[in-house]
Amino acid sequence: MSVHVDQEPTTSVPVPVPALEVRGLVKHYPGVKALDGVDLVVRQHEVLGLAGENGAGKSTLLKALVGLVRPDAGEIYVRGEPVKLRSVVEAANHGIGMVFQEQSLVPNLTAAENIVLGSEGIAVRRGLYRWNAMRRLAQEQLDKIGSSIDPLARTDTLSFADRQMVEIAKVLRIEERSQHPPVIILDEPTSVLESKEIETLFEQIRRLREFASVVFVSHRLDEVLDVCDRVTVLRGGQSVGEVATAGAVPGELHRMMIGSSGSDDHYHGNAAAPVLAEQPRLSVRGLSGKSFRDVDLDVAAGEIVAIVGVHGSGREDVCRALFGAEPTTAGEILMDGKKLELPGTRAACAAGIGYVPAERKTEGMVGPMSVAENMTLTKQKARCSGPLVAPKKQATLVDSWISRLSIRTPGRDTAIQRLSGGNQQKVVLARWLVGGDIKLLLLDHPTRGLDIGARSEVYRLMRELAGSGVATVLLADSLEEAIGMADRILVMNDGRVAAEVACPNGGKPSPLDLVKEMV
Amino acid sequence: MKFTSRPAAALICLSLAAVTVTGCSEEASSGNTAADAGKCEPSEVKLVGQVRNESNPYEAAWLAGGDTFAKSVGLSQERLTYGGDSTKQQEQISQVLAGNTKCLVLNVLPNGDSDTTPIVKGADKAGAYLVTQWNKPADLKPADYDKWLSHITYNGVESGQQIGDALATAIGGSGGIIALQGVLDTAAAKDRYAGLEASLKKNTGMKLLDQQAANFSRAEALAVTKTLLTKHGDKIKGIWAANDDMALGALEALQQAGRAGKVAVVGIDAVPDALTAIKNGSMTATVSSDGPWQGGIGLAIGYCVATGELKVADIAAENRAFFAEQFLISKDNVGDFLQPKTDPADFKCANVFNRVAGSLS
Amino acid sequence: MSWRDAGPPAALVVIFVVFAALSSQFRSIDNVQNIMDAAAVLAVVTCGITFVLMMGSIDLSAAGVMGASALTVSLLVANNRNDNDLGILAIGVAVLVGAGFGCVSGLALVFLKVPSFMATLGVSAVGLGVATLMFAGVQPNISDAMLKSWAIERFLGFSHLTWIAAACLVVGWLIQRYTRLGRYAFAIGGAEEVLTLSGVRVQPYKIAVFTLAGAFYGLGGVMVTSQLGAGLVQAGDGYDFSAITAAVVGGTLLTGGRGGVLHSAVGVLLVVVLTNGLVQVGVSPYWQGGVQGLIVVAAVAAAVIPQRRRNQVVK
Amino acid sequence: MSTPVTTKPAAAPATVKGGPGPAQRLTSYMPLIALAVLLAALTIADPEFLTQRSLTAASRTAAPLIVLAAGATLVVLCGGIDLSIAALASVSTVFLALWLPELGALATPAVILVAAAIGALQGVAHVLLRIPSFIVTLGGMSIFSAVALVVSDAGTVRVVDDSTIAWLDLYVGGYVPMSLTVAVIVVVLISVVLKVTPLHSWISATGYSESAARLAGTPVDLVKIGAFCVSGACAGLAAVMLVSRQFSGSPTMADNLLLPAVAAIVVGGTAITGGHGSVWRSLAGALVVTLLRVGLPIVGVPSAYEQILYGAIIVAAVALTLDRSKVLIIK
Repeated sequence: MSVHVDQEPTTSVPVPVPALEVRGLVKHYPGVKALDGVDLVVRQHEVLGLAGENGAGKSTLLKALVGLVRPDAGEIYVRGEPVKLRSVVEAANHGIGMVFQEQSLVPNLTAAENIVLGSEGIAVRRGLYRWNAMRRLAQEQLDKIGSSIDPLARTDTLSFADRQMVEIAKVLRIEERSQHPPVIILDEPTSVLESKEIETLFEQIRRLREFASVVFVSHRLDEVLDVCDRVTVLRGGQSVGEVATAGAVPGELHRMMIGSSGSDDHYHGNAAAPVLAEQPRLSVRGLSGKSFRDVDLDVAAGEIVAIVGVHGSGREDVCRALFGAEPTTAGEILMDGKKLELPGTRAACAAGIGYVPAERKTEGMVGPMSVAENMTLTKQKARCSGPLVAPKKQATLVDSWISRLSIRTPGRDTAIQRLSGGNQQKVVLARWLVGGDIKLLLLDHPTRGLDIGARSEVYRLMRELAGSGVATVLLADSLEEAIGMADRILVMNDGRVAAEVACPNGGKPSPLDLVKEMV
Repeated sequence: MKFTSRPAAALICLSLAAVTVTGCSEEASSGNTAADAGKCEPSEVKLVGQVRNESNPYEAAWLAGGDTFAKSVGLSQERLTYGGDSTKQQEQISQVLAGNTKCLVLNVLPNGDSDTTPIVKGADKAGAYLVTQWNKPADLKPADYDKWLSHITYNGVESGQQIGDALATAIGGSGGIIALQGVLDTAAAKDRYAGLEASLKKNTGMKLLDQQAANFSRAEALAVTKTLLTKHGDKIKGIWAANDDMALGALEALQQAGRAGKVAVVGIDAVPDALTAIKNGSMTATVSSDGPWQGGIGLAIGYCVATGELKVADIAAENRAFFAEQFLISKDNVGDFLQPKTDPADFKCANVFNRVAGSLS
Repeated sequence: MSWRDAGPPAALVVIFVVFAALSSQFRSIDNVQNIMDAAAVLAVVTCGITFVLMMGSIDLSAAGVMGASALTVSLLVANNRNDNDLGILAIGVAVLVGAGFGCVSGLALVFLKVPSFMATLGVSAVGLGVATLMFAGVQPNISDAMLKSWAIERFLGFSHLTWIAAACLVVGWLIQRYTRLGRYAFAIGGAEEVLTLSGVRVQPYKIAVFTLAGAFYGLGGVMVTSQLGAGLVQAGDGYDFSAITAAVVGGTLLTGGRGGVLHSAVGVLLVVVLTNGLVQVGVSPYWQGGVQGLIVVAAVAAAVIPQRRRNQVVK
Repeated sequence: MSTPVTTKPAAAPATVKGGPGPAQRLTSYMPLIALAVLLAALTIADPEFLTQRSLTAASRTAAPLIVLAAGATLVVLCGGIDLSIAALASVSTVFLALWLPELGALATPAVILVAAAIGALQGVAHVLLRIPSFIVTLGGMSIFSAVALVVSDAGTVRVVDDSTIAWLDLYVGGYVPMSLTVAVIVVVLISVVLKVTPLHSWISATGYSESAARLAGTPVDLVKIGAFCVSGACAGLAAVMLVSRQFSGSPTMADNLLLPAVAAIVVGGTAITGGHGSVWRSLAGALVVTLLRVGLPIVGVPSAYEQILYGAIIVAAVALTLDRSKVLIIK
């Protein structure tokens, strides 16, 4: 722990009691210590920023604050009173509400219903809906944040940004549950908003401060500094520092987030220089699809190319299109100079393309199936002799990869869902390696939700693979990750490639260079 | 999650293979060959009555008749119902036959003609006394079997014709009629319809406008009749139904269409509701078939043979498959049938063939 | 109402026009009355099942529940089996019996965690058994004037049953639109987890939805009894699958969260018009079921094809 | 689209230890336990029920149901459902009865092949048109019934010369019905093939998480079509068994086996949502259901109570055998 915030005893403070206080919160997950004694103070009528790398424990902390996660140790105080938060409702009753990063609205209900859901108040009397009252109620909430959405529009017809507004309007209703000023938590609210919308949101946040406390979480440090009064930095499940935003610069925050050792340690140590062959291994020309247009992309064997862009930039869809999981309308994909037809994922697998999806739990792995089965799911030939599964061959193969990637598992027959996130991800990666014919790896947020140790192992693995001649397309979790890992970076904006930035060792661009192309 | 471990699976495979390879396939040892006819004590006899379901008045009355007979000889009847499901009927029969078949008496209503074959074969192999009713393929004859004592049915052609004629009279000799058929795959439905065709030939003024299957069901008859009523409108002067349940459904349809009393309706079976309808004039005619008697008589024949009071060899050939007596019931004679009465004397071994009205050709 | 919701009504119009062109009998007033009468019971049953389908569950208990309620009502109104003559009260009791069975399905789903497919299948068997018990060998014929008049008396050309069905649809629509129960049923089908996250306890609503559906089946059983003039164990035969068919054809998704009572009403009309039309134009009764099956598949395919995606999960 | 926030970290126990706990092991043997308890209860109700002859008859009865359930289990394991099996079996009995006079011994494989092809066709419709399997097979159910009615002219087709299928009515070793032997061979065959080939992985992956399976390059579409194809073939085989037992084919012969077959699968503990389960479980489930179907009336339960008991026991059995740790939301 480098910088620690001193906790004043709450009893003897002349200043008002903090709206929310967390002391020594601990939460273990199998193999991961998500929270390792976090302390946090949210004062009344302030906007507190929460910064930290992925895996620093932000989302676990937030979930603990709204009763979705029960901490193993530590206390939570609301206005000085110790509380146990066992559900979202209890948290709401204490005046704590959260706008979820992954939206939590019922898609087939109207915006108004979503806003009042769970605490309909006057909108429902004796089980009967009073639509007018509900519309008024919802309109009031929307007016508070200055949104002009029609309250009776179905939620799934709204844009992502509008849904975010609905979500904020919904959370603000906790005011009515508690006579005290509420604490509103905003988890990555800006990730999909356009700059104008972000500005509106910030106005809302500043307005919220009049009657509430706000916890604001964002990747974008400039935003955090812009809108917050104070920032608490998390690292490795601990609070490592606190910064008043007046006069602070992003660099300072960033150093605190990644620790004294600096970011380079995670990413670098690029042993092998890219093998720049005559022709690139993957060559994409004019690829167009539903959410992207005219994408050109070359990846050489041994090269790591990162694609960066905000949510909605289309980079995920490009990645899936390269794997045949998303239809394309125009353009061609060349692999080692040969044209590739990708009607489906099978063809991509056969062509030596591998894909690690961002949603590991639902798309990357099959939870109840064993490590061995998950690892050999794609390259069945590797464990078969003829059409039959050869149990011995499979055992040898799987065990060798378990030890090569140092996957911590009780055994190859353990269900993969019992492993920690990092080990799960290694199994998913191994799936593409066991065949020995991998040419191109598409990594969609491969380190999402992993702790630092696991992440650096994944980085090491990526390096090794690149070293062995595998071409890699990386959709990084953070700009820093992209800069650290990539040899070249493509910036995508609104479905097009906006810029291409060389990223050699020793000549790395700064995140700000990229950001200006992104928005 | 494996349900069986690999060794267990292997073991099963092996043993199966072994069994198959040795190829010792053979016929199952058939039941109690020693159980000669007439060796049973009355108390040893096991009586089983099987019909489609108890939720149908006619068949419920059948089972009640069986109970009455069983009580009269100090036994009880095991009641089986198979819900009109051929598969389930076979399953039940084979399960019953797998029990003690020495003095087993079965009185069965097969679901369809084709269901009779496996029942007869099964009972014969197991050595149980069997009486079937209503349905059997024409070429399957009780006389060819030892333990299939008799097949009882009503002359469907005759009854179909009788009510057809009654209908013709009721509509004044000319006009359109519609016909509601029963389950097509039953001898009863086919014979009755043949009777109607004969009647149509005879009463040339009567025109068949349409015929649809309503599967002996009141609800289906209601729906079909309603549709046909709109299709043919006032041209319909009479409705011929292959059983009373359908006739009653047709009556409801007429009532709903506001044409009650203007269209003559005939049926077969003489269920209580139909008799009431005939009495109050809303229905024209039906033909008696006596459910309680059928339920009792099948058991009675079996019982008599099992206890030795009657010898299979002594049963006259024409009594091995016969038509039972039936009567056309119209408003004139409905009073005689309103109170169903089972005469215990009918079930005396000497009288079991009293109601034979003719041999099945 | 999006353009997708317009599909089934458009199909209804097209099918109606085609049959009307093919058969002059089909377009007669009598036949339109006949179609509406034939649709009455199915409409009530489908109305109930729609709420269950909206939640993403399934309900196969209609046949058994209807049988039990048919026997209940026929034994409680004036009849030939006993001296009861409860009149309208008997109908209330029968509907309550239906609701009771529905409640049992819901309880089995929520507390025993038995998938609704199996829970309702079991309840259906129990319902048929209870009905057979009450039947006890003698068919109860009803002589209650009011109940009998439902199927016979007409108001503005349609039988009372048709008006009752229409009223049920209105009530169903009001429930769907204006009650917490209806909206939550809709929401449970949309995103059950979100409801939990918003602090809504979904279990009571699930039980209530099954209970409501059961009440509709109970009324359906009463209506069949009125039509047939007698209480039949088989009163609900076939209504389970045809109600699901009608709801699905109308645009309710089996996965829940889409559709509603009005959709189902259109679906019911589609199915009934089709059945009636096929008879009227003289299609062999053997083919009628097959044609219906084809049309169901085609209807769903037409609804699904515009939004096909790669990598989409279809169960 | 809004994605719900997962509230629970996917059932991750703190200590990572291999092997299922005792409770879980018990759940996986539940179908057998249910079978034993039911048999015991029937024996108590009527001691004559537990005789070799009676059990032989019951197992012969169970054979078609086992085959039907085993085939449909594959579809359920893939996450779908096949409501057409019974109607397909019915139409197959008609085909078989019609073809036997001409084709003789070849009629049996011909019928199974045709049924398999029809099953595969449904699979193709499901996969290509992206229609839920419930709807495809519901439609299939009515279409097959219609075809059966038309082909047979709504009547029963009698089999006069059943010599080529009579072998199914023999008894192995005098006690074990041949049809049961064939049914068990089918179950063994399916489970062995699944076990020794990648198919098991593919089917489970498809059933547990179709999108993950697809992104892993699993031939999801082919696996599903294959499952429907096997399901169809099993329906065809069940039809052969029925014809050999009834000496006839009829357009509605197997129709009443649909719900028992689905019940057998679920009572066996196979999750109706897919992924978790096995054909062995369906074998046990089919025996349970058969005992309920024929056992209850035979031991003298009146028909009304028989239905009530059947309903209650089925629900209870599912409540017991379902492994809820594998299924998160129960619809």
